[in-house]
Amino acid sequence: MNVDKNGVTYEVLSPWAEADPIPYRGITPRIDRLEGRKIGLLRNPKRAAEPVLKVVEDRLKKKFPKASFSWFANLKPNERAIAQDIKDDFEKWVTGVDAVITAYGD
Amino acid sequence: MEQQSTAYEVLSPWAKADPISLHGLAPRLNKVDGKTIGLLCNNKRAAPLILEITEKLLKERFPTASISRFKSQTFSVSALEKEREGEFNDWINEVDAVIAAVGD
Amino acid sequence: MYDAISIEERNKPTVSLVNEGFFNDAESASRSQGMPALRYITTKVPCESSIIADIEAGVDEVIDKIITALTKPLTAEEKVPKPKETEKPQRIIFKGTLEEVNCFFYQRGWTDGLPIIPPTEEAVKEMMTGTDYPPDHLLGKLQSRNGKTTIEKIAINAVMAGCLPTYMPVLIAGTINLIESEPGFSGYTTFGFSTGSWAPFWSINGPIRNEINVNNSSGAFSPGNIANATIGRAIGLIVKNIGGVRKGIEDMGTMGDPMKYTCVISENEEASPWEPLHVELGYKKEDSTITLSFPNCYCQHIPYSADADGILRSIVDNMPRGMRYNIVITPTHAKNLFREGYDKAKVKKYIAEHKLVTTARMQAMLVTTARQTGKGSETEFVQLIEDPRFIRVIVGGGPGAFIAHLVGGGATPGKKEIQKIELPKNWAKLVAKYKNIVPNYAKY
Amino acid sequence: MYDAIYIEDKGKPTVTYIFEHFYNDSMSAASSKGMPVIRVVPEAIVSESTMREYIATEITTVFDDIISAVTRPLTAEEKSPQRHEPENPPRLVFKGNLAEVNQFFYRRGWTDGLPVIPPTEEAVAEILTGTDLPADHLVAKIEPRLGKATVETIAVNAVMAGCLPTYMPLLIAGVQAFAANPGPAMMAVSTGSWAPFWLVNGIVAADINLNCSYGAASPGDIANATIGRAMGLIIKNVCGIRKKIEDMGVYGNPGKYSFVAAENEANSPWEPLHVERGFSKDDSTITLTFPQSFQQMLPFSTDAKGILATVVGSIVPARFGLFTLVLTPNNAQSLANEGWSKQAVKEYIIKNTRVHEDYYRRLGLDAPQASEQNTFLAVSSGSEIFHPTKSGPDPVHIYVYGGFGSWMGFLQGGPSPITKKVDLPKNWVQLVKKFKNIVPNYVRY
Repeated sequence: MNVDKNGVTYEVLSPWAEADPIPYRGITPRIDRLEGRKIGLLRNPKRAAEPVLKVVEDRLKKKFPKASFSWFANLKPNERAIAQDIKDDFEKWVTGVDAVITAYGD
Repeated sequence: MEQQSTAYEVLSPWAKADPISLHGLAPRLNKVDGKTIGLLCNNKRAAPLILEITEKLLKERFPTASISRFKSQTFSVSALEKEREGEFNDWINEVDAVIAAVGD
Repeated sequence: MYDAISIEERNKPTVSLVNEGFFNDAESASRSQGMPALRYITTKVPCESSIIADIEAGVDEVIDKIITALTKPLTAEEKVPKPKETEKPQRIIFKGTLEEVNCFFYQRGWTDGLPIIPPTEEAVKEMMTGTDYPPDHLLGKLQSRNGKTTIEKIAINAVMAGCLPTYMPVLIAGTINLIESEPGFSGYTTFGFSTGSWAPFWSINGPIRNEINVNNSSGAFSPGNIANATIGRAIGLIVKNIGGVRKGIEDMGTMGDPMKYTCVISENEEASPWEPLHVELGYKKEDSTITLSFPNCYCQHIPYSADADGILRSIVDNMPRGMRYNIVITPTHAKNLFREGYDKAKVKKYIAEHKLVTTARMQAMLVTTARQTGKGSETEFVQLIEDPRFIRVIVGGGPGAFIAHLVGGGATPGKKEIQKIELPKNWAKLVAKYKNIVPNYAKY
Repeated sequence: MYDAIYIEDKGKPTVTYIFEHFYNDSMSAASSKGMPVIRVVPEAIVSESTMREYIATEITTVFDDIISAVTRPLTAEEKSPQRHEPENPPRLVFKGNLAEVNQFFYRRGWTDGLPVIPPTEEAVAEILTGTDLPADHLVAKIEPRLGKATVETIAVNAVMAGCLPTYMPLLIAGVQAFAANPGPAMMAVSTGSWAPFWLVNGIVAADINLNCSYGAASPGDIANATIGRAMGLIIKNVCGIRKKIEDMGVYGNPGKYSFVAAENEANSPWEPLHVERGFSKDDSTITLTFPQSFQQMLPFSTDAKGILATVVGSIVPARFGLFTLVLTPNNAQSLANEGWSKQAVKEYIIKNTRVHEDYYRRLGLDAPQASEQNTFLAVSSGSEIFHPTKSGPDPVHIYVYGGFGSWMGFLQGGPSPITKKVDLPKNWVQLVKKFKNIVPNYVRY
């Protein structure tokens, strides 16, 4: 135990709060190829999100001519799509695609 | 647990300042009538209005007093307008007393 | 990352593109949502970029990685991540001299860089005299890490900040305000983290203002008053150590903002000709309350003249753009407005109706989706502020001509924005004990 | 008060109208010039008031006092005033535990309300390892109190603020900047709540881990947090500028806690500020300005056109004084990629930010010579908002700092910047090594 020249030492409590451990989940299996698949493009409201995904779509179309694309926009920042009135559309959209690319354009 | 037996002996953060020579005020006037009263105005917005009203009241109350104005373009003539120091001194010589408005 | 997680949960593979500066943020977000293996790719596309060449270059660099992220089979760890190690939080965390405690806490990332008072058992016990709640009382969980917000953790952070025990009721109410803040783009869950360097601004109303000496006069926002200085600081530490929002990791404020040290004022209710803010928001005059908003601009200006026309026109001309507005005006200005027949609602209405912007200059983030303007024109004007209730008017400040604006986020009418401050039973005694701790300035 | 004292010294009786709330401020100013007995008449005319009838009523109320102040004979004290402060204040002022020291200092009006580290002999000796100058070396005397900023007094305030020894060279240069001309002290006492903003250039920034990137001006970095704070304490305890006594800021300014950033030189496409201001790239410097307002905006678009249109379209003319545009490295790079130099951006802003011809007349700031002679109001009388003058030749500045985002910052107000070179001690390399690893380590959760 260290004591400074003034003979003062402090035993201190932690300010860092406890947090319940969240159960970790794995991610879902990947698709084997993009060719012939339907790729979802999900954008948030930040300005760069849409142009970034447009470039991605353009490049992927060139590489995989038989892939198709489907867009979805969640325009409320930091609010889950499933927590808004667009929930049903979102669920339907997710069911209809094979994989999703999101851009946060942050 | 703080062990309070010993304590911190601490230095003062409050700087020393050299004693400056203290000045008394200039002698006052025995009357206002017949004197030249200087009105000193800086460039804050309310100052001209304050002095305009002061001048009106002075003229009503002391009809034989005369008024001389000096307008500073900054907040403080002596601190910032070195180039007008001569003009300012001449003005001070002309007047018998000064009413200043800083209109802060 | 939330939508990507929703999609993974629906058994569709995702990959997310984020700006390279957000690596820590993305990782922290996916871990806190329980999906640490979420695949994301960092790009060099600058934030908010609108330059197509930059965007193309940024995407071309990572296009192969995007394809790989959607097709490369999962590793064992990605399928079943190792369960998160259960934190074994120690209550007593360190023992050392004042310098060692300060250094240890700073290196753990638990301070704001300024000295702290060591939160010893003794000091925390004294702080706990400011509340009737037991130490383990749980107020809720604070984003982003869902930290358990116990009264003791609030007290520990309050000791560190240099608070007096009489601030505990204010800190508890302020923390509840954060916990219950609207999710999304109007509350803490955005403004605590975003690139915009938004700072919590706390305005205090009711009798507690004077009982704990919260400055509402000259220099209220300046250093020099222990209540204004330490209440905002303590909540800043609570956001960091209970919410887990750390600079450059979760708090992605680009430029930073000194308002995050502390930004606290009380309303000068005695000198105001109007009903105080908390009464306007439905509380009783004798209630004490704390109201929250998230400005990222702090601007001051003088009025064109001291009458209503000069005050209001200068406010309209000088207010910066934001989503929500706080205007602090001196009792003198308020009285001049009042004399000319302006109540607070009329002041707000005037400002909202006169603050116009061309549709071309209206930015998407400044409006709700209903008024999303897209391209717009340079000649068509719209109101910048769609609802006068987005403006808060607070009466405060000392003698002098200036008008102050705190603009950004906040003022969420009809949603959580204000919290009543509950006082402990022995309040009068506590106030008597700490009330006379005030600065006494020597003459020179 | 300075003019009134000057006139009294020339032998003419003087009286000054003072807004009642500025009484303490005026008397502190008068004491500091050696005339604590100056006669003032407090009135209730609110600062910058334009209401004629109201002013007339107030002046009539106090007019008898005005006449009396120039005619009433002097008292003995007024003829020959006595001193308030002891000439030799003690060096060691107190002994107590941490809570007692903090409360004693706060009650003396020596702190900002936040906890201080007790400035013991031991702690002060350690911080003095950060400079080669002797403890009693006088760096400057600073207005209004003409307090002596010795190296030791700077060190005492630095300990209180929580500084590391490696910050001493910057603090000494900061004091030199503050004392360089009367401007900073005038800003620090003004109703406008102007906050000192400190920009650091050169190698010293990286050596002491001064943040130039994400959240540079936010809490969280010991260097940014404590350097500005120590300067704030020095302004209080050396200059003697205390809230509501001398500092008459109407609302105050959170920037007065600490507002410090390093320029993000590594990611800026342009020459750093200190090179622009005539220093060598190898020098380290500290630059002081006094913004009153800090506004953040996203540009309309992130190309040169959008960035410049946002600046020109959003500058608020009534927040007069210096304008400093803060750009993130990305925004600066966008401008540079399209061929814009820093100078060209500054000239574009000066040329294109305009108001109606009668704007400044309406504000009562129409005297053209006002801006020529004024050291800190770089405003003009015409339609140009920024009007280079003899004393303010460079009314627009550009700083590059912040993370990789698109937010822009407007720092508005105050006189021309003051830049001072930072002199490093001989053992700098060892010192840096000793303190460099004091950085936050954030756990993953």
